Amino acid sequence: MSAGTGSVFSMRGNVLRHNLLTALLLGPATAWLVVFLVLPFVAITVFSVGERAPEGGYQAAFTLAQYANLPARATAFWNTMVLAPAGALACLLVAYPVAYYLALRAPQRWRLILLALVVIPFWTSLLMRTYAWMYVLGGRGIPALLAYVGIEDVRLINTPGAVLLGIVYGYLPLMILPIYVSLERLDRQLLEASADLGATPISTFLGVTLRLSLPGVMTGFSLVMILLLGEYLIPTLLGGGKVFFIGNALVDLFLQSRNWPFGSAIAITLVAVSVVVLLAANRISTRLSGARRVDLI
Amino acid sequence: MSKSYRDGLPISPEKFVDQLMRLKRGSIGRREFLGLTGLGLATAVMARELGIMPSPAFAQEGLGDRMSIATWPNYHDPATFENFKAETGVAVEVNVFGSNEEMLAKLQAGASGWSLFVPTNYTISTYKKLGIIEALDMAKLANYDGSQEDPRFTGEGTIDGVTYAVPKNWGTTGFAVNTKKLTKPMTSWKEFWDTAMAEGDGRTMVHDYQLTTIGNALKYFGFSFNSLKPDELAKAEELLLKVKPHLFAVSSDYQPSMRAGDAWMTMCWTNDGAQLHRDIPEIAYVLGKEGGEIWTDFYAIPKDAPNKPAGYALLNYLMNPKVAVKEHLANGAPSTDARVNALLPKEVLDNPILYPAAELLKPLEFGAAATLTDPGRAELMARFKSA
Amino acid sequence: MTAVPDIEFRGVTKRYGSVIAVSGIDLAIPPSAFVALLGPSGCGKTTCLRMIGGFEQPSEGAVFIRGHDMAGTPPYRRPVNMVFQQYALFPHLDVEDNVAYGLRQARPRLSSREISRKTGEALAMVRLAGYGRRKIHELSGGQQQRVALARALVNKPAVLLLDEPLAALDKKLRTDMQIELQNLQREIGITFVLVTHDQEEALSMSDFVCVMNGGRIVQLGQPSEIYDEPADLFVADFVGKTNLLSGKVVGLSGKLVDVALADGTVIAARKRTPLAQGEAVSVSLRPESLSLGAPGSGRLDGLVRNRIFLGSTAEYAIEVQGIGTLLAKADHLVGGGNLFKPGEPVAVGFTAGTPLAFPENNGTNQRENKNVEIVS
Amino acid sequence: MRAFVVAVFAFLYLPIALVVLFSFNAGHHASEFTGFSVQWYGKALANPFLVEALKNSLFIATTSALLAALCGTAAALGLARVGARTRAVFDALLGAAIVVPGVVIGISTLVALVQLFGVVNPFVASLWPNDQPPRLALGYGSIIAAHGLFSMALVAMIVGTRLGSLDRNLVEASSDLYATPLTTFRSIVLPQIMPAVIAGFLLAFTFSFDDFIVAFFVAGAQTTLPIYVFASIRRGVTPEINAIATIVLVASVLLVVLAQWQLRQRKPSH
Repeated sequence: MSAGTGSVFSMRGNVLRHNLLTALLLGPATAWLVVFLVLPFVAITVFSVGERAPEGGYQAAFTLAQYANLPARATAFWNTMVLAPAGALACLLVAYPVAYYLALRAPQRWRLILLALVVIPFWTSLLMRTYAWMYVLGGRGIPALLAYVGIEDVRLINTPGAVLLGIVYGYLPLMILPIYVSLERLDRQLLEASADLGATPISTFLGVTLRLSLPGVMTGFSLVMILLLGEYLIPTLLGGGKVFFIGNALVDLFLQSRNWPFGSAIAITLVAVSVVVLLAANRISTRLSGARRVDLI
Repeated sequence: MSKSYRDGLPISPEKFVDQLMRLKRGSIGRREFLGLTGLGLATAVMARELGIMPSPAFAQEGLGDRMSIATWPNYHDPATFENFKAETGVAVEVNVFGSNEEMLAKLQAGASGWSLFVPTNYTISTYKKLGIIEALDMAKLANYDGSQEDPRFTGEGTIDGVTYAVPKNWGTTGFAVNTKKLTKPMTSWKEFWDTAMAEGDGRTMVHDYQLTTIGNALKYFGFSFNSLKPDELAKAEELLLKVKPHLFAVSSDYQPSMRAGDAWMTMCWTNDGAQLHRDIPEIAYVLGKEGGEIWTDFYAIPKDAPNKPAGYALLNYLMNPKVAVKEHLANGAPSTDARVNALLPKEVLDNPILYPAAELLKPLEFGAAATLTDPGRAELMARFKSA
Repeated sequence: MTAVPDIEFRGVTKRYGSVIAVSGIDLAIPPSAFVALLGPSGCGKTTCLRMIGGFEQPSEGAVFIRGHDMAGTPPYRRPVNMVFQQYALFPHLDVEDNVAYGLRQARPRLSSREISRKTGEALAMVRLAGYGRRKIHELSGGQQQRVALARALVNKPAVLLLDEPLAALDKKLRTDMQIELQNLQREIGITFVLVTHDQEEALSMSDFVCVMNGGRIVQLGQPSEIYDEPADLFVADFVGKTNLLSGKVVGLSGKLVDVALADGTVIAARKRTPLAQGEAVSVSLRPESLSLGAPGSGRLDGLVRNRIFLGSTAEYAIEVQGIGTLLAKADHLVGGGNLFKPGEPVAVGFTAGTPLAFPENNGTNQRENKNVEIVS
Repeated sequence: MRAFVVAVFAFLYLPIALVVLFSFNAGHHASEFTGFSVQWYGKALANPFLVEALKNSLFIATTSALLAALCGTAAALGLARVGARTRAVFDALLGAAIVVPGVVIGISTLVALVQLFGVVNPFVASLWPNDQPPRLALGYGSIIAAHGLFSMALVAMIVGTRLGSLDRNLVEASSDLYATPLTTFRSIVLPQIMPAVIAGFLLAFTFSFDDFIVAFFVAGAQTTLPIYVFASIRRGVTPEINAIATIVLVASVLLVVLAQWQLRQRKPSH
């Protein structure tokens, strides 16, 4: 530990000074991680085996009742576990052609501009944009237009479809960017080589392009998945409190029914689920694209 | 007292060690030590500079330049706050809540930041018990005249002779119906719930609020609005879970959806019913004949309110009948204050939405304090929402 | 040659916007030939190769493969295969799957037994038997090169296209591969079209060299022809090392001209194009056609400025008053004979008839060069 | 495919166009366009709460991103100096800080801080020399810390990756040329990792500026722009919000264009 030989910028000097400097460098981050990550996690772990105080909140106890009560939120878990992958998949289906076009088809001088156009929506509040969708999908938006052409009483807002649309909308850039990067890095010669060897464009796409962009796809997919697992705003605004995610259930438990212990138990379960999902995504990604490191050649 | 630590600065190392020894021997108080070493001052200054903590309660009577109030959707005349600002220089931020539980949760989590909030009658005893609301200093509320308040509605603000909250207005909880879309006349909660699963499918809203949503579901079976009985609640839950897939939304802010035509029917408070009917005449306000809620909203000040003088000032301002009358015209709920009623135009006083017939009022119940904290009702509501 | 050419260009021009990469090329490549397209970068040679492969479409004219007009035929329907410059091996597939890639595209489908047999043969041919399950990044540059070759040849193409295939290899490996490629071509007997900017490589490997410059073919011929009888100043300069001496035509006599060099020396030179009396010319003298001797024994006198010892030969930089520095190559005889030291005076001679005179501003497309930007 | 891409861009920009459009609405609602007016820009800038929310958001985003960039970079540098085991523990913690959903970060921070304050505040009060002891409370500090946690982990990872690919020869060359370790760090290492640090800072800023859910729990009495907007959605959005959103959008686009322009200006001289 003291030698620090692995570092490219290790400084000479005695071991004591070296250790002091290391401690100084790591100190703030350590403190931050301990106070705002480890401590809170310990706190909710302790809370999760506690009881709800009579007026709400927390009261010390040791019981696994909160975990036993998890099935009471089965629907919320189910919604999340269905809509999060579905949302990520829908996002992927929309994002891939865009990333593909940007990386491989768009004229060179347009590429940067188009890429910037993908990123710019990030700079307007997601809340505002989702609110705009509330308007578009709400009674004065598309349904009003439809009524104009004689299709009455169409309801779009507060449906799972609206939530899915909001998800695709909100996370599209996050999906496009990693896929774009992996496609952009793709050696064009490989595509020519494939065509040269007799592969039709479709089989070139499936055999080469898609396979080699999988790391980007998996990055985007797991990024969106992880964010969706904790999603609160989109179901709230576009689902009208009807399409309930785990995030909504959590907020509800802390800000309405004030059942902190149960909320803590759900939070811990959610973290566990997230970790499992991420590890699985990682595993799949390495399996599918075992040759990731070859890029450097 | 604050004199001691300023005088003690700076302190020499010898003196410091000396003091430390004395502290160890117990011949010096901790406060004295903190003061002497200047630690207290340093912490206080740093804390304030870094903005880690809000400045401690205002020592002087200055009102500051801003405050915030926690209240209900569409509940005030925006002009009220603009006028208040013009008069006092204090700008008012309005935070909107959908349920008393949400207000309570925010206060329990600490540092709500409100200088004034609008709790409903049945919650005040719990707030007092938890020690999170201020016993009001009536000397600062010159505009309030208890003798003019309607005693039917105002009792719960005072506990053991101490006033914790003063009334704003009262009202009822019924439902609003867009009669162009749902033409069948309705008069009961039974019809409300049944319609929600039939003609009103996908177009009905219920409150994001356990008291009224569970209470009115209980009414479907003729149980008490405030019931805590497990078997009765179980039946209410059954109904709610059956209705859930047919709802448009679970939200206490139903005006926008009703106005946009997305929702055709919603649980509704008097004031919203009055506002909706005023602007869109085909939206009717119905009181379930089985009963339901009658309520009074109060003004109260949280104990940890950041700018209490401003809170008192605004409260006193709102108690001015001339101000209050404009509030009531905008809000649409009936006042508890005789002085205000005297100023209201006749058509308001004749409005059946505000002042329903006696036989409709009779079965209504005030919310019971126990419903606010009952874990069974809280969890039932949460299950309903997450279903 | 009555056989249908394997590859034929008819009036092929390729433009990128206003840039002309290839300008009106006509070329026919006979079957079983090893042809090198040689030229500096940007001369259009790679564009030509890519037009054969189908990665570019001619703006004008047509490319024929074995007599068929290839217009509109996508790369995957052309009976040619390419070895790419950086090999373009699929990083996500192992060696065997890379080689089998083309076979797997065949319709009707080949049986997997067939595929693995052919793959095995191809790998054996490039001496990589047993490497089938290796990952691409586990191979050395030379091995990767051979995988790329096997991958292309396993499909039995009518023509094998090689785009600077040896550029990424070190010198020793390059020489080995040159020999291997030559042997391979003779063995399987199909046409190889090699693109290279390395004149040594072009001369040593191919049956025909097609020298390109500025989007045009400057000279087409056998390697010795190209070297000994360059068509113009550009070829003379680009292919092999040469000394170019400026002068003026002072006499015309049949195939020969007399050229007065800057210092007044008059030498006889062959001409490839008609020259006029008094015309400014450049005279090309290959370093190996110069002979060195004792002062006064040759045509020009100079001083040895520098000597580079190359083993069997040595190169000398000789400064000649009024003319400049000449590069001479002389055999190095065992025992130190015929070795001159820097600073030594020396006489430079040459065999009559070996100098070649070119008009100074002859058609080496220097002017058109401006239009031909680097397109590769 | 072109048509599809055009459709996706339309999909991305339709809501933004609406946000901008309604900022010029003459009417009172952000949902019914009744005429053109710029009055809401004036009103937005005169609304002390909206302006304060904007200022708070800018302050919080800048501070948390700065702290995150500093601590994250320091951590990445420090991590290159420790053994594999310490590194693994750190990496796991940093990974956790990134992966744990925002709503859980918000909730757990709230729970922990409320509990902590519940212990610390009475203790401080008992020591305090007068009757107005400072009270630790949720506010700027807690939002900055909670936002910065994620950002710091992000910076540490990005910079760490960059450091990993740093050419060791450069550092050795520098010390071979008589540079002290500090000089080497300043003139070799820092410029190499700077792009990563800046990228991390920008990401952190964007994240913090747009975050709702974490701040929602730990903001205490403070209001950030997203919290204000969320509250507005509940009480009825006025075009003020659209005006502020438009201003923020235009400002960020301008910043990026400016940065690009600067970059292009600088290039030739280098």
